[in-house]
Amino acid sequence: MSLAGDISAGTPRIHLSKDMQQLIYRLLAAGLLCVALSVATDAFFTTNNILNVLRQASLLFFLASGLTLVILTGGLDLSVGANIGLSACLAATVIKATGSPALGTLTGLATGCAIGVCNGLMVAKLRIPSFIATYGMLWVLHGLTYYYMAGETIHGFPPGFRQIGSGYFLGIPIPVYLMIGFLIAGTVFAQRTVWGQQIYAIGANPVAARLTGIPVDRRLILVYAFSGAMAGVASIVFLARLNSAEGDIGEAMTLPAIAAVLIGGASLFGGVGSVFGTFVGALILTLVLNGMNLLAVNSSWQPLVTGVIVIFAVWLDMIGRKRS
Amino acid sequence: MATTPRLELAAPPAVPGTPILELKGISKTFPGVKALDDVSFAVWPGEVHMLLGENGAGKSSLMKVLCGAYQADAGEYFHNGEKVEIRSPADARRFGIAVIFQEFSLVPYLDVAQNIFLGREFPSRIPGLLDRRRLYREAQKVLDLIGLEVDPRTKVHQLGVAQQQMVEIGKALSQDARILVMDEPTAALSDRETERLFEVMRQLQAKGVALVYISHRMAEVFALGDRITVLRDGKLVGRALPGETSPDELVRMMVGRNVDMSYPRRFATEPGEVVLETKGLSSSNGIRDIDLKVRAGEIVGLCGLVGSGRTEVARAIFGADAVTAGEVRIFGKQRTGGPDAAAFAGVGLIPESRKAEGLALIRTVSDNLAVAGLPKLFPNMMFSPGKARRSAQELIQRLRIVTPSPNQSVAVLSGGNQQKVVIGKWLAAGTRLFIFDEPTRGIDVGAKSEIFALIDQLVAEGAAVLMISSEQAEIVHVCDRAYVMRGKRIVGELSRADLSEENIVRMGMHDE
Amino acid sequence: ADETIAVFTKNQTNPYFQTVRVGAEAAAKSMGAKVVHYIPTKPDSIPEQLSQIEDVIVKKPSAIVFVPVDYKAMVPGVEQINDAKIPVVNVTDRSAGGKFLAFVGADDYSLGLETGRYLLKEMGGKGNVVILEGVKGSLTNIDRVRGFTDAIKENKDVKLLASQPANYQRLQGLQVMENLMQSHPQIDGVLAANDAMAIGAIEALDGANRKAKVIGINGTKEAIDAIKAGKLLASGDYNGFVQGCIGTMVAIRSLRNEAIVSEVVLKPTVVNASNYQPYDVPLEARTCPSWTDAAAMATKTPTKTN
Amino acid sequence: MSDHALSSAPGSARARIPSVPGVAVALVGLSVLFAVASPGFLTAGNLSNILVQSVILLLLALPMTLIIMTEGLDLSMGAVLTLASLVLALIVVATQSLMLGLAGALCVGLAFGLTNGWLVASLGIPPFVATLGTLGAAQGLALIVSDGQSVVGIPRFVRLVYSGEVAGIPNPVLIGAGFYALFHVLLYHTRFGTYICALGGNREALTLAGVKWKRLLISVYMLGGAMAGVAALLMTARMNAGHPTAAIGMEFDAIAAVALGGTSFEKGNGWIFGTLMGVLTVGVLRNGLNLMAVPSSVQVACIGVLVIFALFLDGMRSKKS
Ligand SMILES: Nc1ncnc2c1ncn2[C@@H]1O[C@H](COP(=O)(O)OP(=O)(O)OP(=O)(O)O)[C@@H](O)[C@H]1O
Ligand SMILES: Nc1ncnc2c1ncn2[C@@H]1O[C@H](COP(=O)(O)OP(=O)(O)OP(=O)(O)O)[C@@H](O)[C@H]1O
Ligand SMILES: O[C@@H]1[C@@H](O)[C@H](O)OC[C@H]1O
Ligand SMILES: [Mg+2]
Ligand SMILES: [Mg+2]
Repeated sequence: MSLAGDISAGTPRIHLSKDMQQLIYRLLAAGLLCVALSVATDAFFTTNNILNVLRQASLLFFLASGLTLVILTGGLDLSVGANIGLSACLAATVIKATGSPALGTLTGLATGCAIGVCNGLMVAKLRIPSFIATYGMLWVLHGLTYYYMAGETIHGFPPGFRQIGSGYFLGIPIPVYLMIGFLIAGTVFAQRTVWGQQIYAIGANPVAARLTGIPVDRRLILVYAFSGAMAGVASIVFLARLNSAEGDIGEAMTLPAIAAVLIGGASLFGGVGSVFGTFVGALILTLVLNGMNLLAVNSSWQPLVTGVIVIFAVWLDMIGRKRS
Repeated sequence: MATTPRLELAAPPAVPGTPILELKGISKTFPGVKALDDVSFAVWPGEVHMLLGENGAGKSSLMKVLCGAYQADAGEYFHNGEKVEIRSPADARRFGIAVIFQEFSLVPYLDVAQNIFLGREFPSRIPGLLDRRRLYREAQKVLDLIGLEVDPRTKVHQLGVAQQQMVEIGKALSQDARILVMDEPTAALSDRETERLFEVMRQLQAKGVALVYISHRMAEVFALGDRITVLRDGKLVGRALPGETSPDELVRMMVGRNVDMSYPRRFATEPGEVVLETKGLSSSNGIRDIDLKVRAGEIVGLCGLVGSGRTEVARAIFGADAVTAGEVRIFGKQRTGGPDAAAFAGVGLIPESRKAEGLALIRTVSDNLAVAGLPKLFPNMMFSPGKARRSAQELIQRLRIVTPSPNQSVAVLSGGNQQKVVIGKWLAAGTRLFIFDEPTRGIDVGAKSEIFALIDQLVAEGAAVLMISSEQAEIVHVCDRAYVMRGKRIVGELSRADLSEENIVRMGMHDE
Repeated sequence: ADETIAVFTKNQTNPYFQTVRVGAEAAAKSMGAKVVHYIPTKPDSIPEQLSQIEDVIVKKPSAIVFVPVDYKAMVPGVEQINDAKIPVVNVTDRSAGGKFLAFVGADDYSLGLETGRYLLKEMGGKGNVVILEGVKGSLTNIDRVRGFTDAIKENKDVKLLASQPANYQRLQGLQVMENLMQSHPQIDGVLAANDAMAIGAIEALDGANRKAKVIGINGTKEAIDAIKAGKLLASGDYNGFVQGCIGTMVAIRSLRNEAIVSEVVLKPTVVNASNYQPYDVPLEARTCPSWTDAAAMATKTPTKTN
Repeated sequence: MSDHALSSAPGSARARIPSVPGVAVALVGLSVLFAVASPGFLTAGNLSNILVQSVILLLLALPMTLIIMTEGLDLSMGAVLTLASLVLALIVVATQSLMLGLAGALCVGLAFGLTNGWLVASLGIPPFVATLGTLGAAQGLALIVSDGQSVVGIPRFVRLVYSGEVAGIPNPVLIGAGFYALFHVLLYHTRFGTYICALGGNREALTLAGVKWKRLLISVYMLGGAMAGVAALLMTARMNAGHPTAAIGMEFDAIAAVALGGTSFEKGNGWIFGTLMGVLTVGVLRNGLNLMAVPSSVQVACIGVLVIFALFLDGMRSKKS
């Protein structure tokens, strides 16, 4: 803490924007975890394990990055996990039926995106609170998926396709490249485009945004579509990584994805947060799990430890924010 | 500041004994701003003490310190000459201090009565429960006192700005305060409510209540004030008695220079092309059959009483409310779609409620100033914070917005400076038709004349302006013509020659 | 005849219960009865299954085939069924209370034990192993893991490196395995409490170019494919299809006053490269055992018939 | 989670259009539908079924309404219920005393409520994150105290709490009705209720009115915890056991019921009767679909459609005004 404090207090010429200062505290939380783990086990700080952590974080990040934009507008998308399930199952079916991973990938992305558009329309046009619209969507998607899959799984995909999930390039897992790509794209989109600025403005005050001439409805549909599409991306990487599709494939990821966004400093009330923050949030959650496995923490204790660390990470961040 | 004429600080006007409340040496610093710098202030029973100053001078801050909402960094309190501590609003209440805050402190989903008595609920005979009958009875009394005709069971979010302001007033009055602070209470009110409020103030005064009154309306200062204190940049710059000073002198004290309050402008001799035209416009919000025209180079006023439907006209033109009949033409083209389409066509709306409708409070000054002009500033859709900040910086200078930096959160700006930000954001958007809904609400005299100069400049450059104001004097001073509304319709038009306060009132009140 | 049999299973996500349901349908179809399924919308939800029991009692089906989502917590529900005088057969998880016509199942402990023993034998009785646990708190998990650990205890030269939860989930199986490989450079065997986690673990091993023998549980289609491909060593199965068949047959036969059995505990089958063929058939194409065969599997018969 | 109620600026929400809230339409509509479509539906036994089945959810949804009104959320409720139920079961098994067991469950609930409230009010941690953390903690503790196993051997008399009746009315219904009345009074007839509305609507106003809102906010979360403790009693009695996953995820059902009932996540705008209707709507839907033997996957989709539909009606209404 004192380190970051010194940077902002002692060297006034380096002007750090508020967002940057907050990011530093968030990174610090992640850093602390890393230091603690390095001390606790030799297995942690190895190239292999770092890549391993990054690859695991990537799946969570795909989901959470789209969700970040939704949360920036003051909304929530509870359907992302269920979206992965349906998108993955349909993509898998198409790959199996046509033998074309490209068509399958397209199906997964299109399904994810279409679900997102439906969410967006419900929120923007029908004025259904996003929590409810996407919670309802979650159930609808589960129903469709369960009905479609009838308790079966689809597995076994072409090796070329599987590279997306399990391949390496220059010794670094492909999903990590994808993650970095989306991290940059997402950050540029949110911070450096007119649409991104408008999304922040909508989250900060939707009424004012509308009266300022921002096409609020279209932007809302855009962010939900984006969130859906990112679930589609996640579903494809899932498929490629797991070599198998089943109905409840992404179910366990919705809450962690939301948690990653919030640990990353976003506010559910909108207007605050960043894609990079979300990346750090996803990293923190993944590190906790990784650490517990490395240290072989008794399974009964794992939820407890996770809960406490999540709270602690956010609390550290709060202190940082108060200081800056 | 040596050039500034200063009133004699050392010789305060004759006082009627011990002040009921006295603050000495108050200082208060916010990050980047010294809001109050060694300010002393006293108020005596039965007087109306006017507190004046530019936007951001520290008036509201001083009052918040006075009522315990802010903790002063330094300073002392004396109540009836006795040294006391005021650390919280609860402490202040014990000394009989009540405040009408500039920013509303109402709870939207509680009703009028619950808001008035928030924190002072009446217990019923059954322990733990509330006496609701008494609540509504007492609330009705308060409403009668202030002349607000609404059901005390109405949730306040359903009220308009003016009515909310009246509830806020009722809330403070109901506390039977010995010291009542009123921070720009009339900013949102029309003449009728204002008259009523003044009447109540006179009654309170007669009962020996000490009133502190903050206003940017010079007329009120001289009509009501018994004593005047002026702040500038967080410092006490002068004290005066209304009988011994003049508006010009006060303004000089407040802003440190001469300000021309006559808002001189060259009225449009030959109007340009028709920028806005409505024909038989009716909207989902109740206005009917509105026909009006605004040409380039013109400032057209829209006046009438509160509730006459002016805001609705503005919203319908801007596409914020659905048009149910008739049409709106901008530069001859029929406008369809929502506010985004209107903005694209070159229309800008400066809404009446800056906090709720005008600003993203959690964002910075720079963000807020850029937001309307984004597509214009960044035609290739890529945003550059540097460019946005430079553009903001320019606007900050042009509008003389008081803020430590463009990166300051707009929430902590003074009310007047916030209003300037709302206006400023449309300047970056290349707007050709400006619709101002109460543009000078809560703005200091200096800023007011600047804003009028700005509006004048805008029309001189060929923009068209439709201006709503409850201050008829303003309409009369600056408008080329005006429409008068009553009961959601336009009931008449006044040419420059006929434009007078009497005519506005006569048309607007006609059959009441 | 037009008997309606209400079949209760735990969830619609685990392929195992699909095999039970298809078995029940096959039996009912061949005997001319009708099946209606009741599955909690939220997987394994205790309150929801209790509610479904209450709702079903209103409709009075002829008989019930019942897989409790929890063998202890569902006892009050079973008692309600008993009070409503609806005959009920217990399938898969043995209920801790209530009156049943019969129990048809296998037990998770011996399933874990047998499958675990098979793995350890294939490993030559020595080496390092890890366990991937299912959902903590679920009965199947407790018993399977107990079976695994007992099997490990029988082999002094086998070292249990870690036992970590992956919640019966494929992705978690994969990620937990990846993490475990970081701290354990040598892992020779993986005991996964279900197939999904086992297959996740195989993906993790493949990804890291490491080799280990892996076993799962449930004998799902995917597991069979993996066995065929030589990636999965074995999967323990306790024949959900047959359980569904026999359970339903018992229910219908009792309604028709035909002879029934009161307990069938199937021997767990360790499906491996040498015996997978009967499992490599689509569910719909399988047929129920004849009653004679079924009766031959009985471990208990009723002392007195109704 | 703003509702994007773009037209609700203070100056524009004028007329109050009296119309029936979506949840009421859904509740009545579904009831009529099932009454016609399924003969068993309108029997006294079945209606009592629906009420009894709805009670545990109601006990969570009531305090959840208040918590949401403060612009908060409690994701830990289901896990706290589960933990409290286990603790209750363990104590009852050990001491044979229901009162001690209940006291234990309430203590667990209050302790978690206090923690949640403290994290949210004093440390300023966003409620979603704070209660997500305590959700993990409660879940972990539930596994630890039970070692992942059901706790059984609970004396029969505990079951009576759930299965017994007074004057022909099932105990759970009486308990549910009692707590509903309590919350109604609490929200509309006490200071506490007024302040809850203000906590979400304008905290600043409370401070200026001299009310210490932090303590208040903490007590709202403690109320949530305590109700989870009460619900734990019914849950334990219903299962005659404690189970480490018994009520996992139930908080989402409660939140959905509250939202279905028309309470919004902003500005302290809540409606306790709406919550009751929301809970019953879900109960009627599940019961009716079961009676009609609708396949589980279709049931799942129906729940989604219903939730959307009810709020869609509300959205239409607010759009018109
Ligand atoms: N909570 C706060 N945090 C930071 N700065 C503040 C805060 N409140 C006020 N300020 C700053 O203190 C200065 C004085 O503000 P104040 O609101 O007292 O002005 P004012 O005289 O009431 O102006 P106006 O006439 O516009 O209402 C301003 O520069 C303002 O930006
Ligand atoms: N007869 C009335 N008496 C008091 N208040 C009224 C009356 N009619 C309307 N109001 C309220 O006054 C507020 C402002 O009215 P409205 O916006 O319709 O008219 P306006 O001419 O734009 O007024 P303003 O001067 O506030 O801009 C509204 O909230 C409305 O509910
Ligand atoms: O995975 C299944 C488990 O959940 C169930 O309880 O028993 C059969 C198993 O195969
Ligand atoms: Mg002020
Ligand atoms: Mg108006």
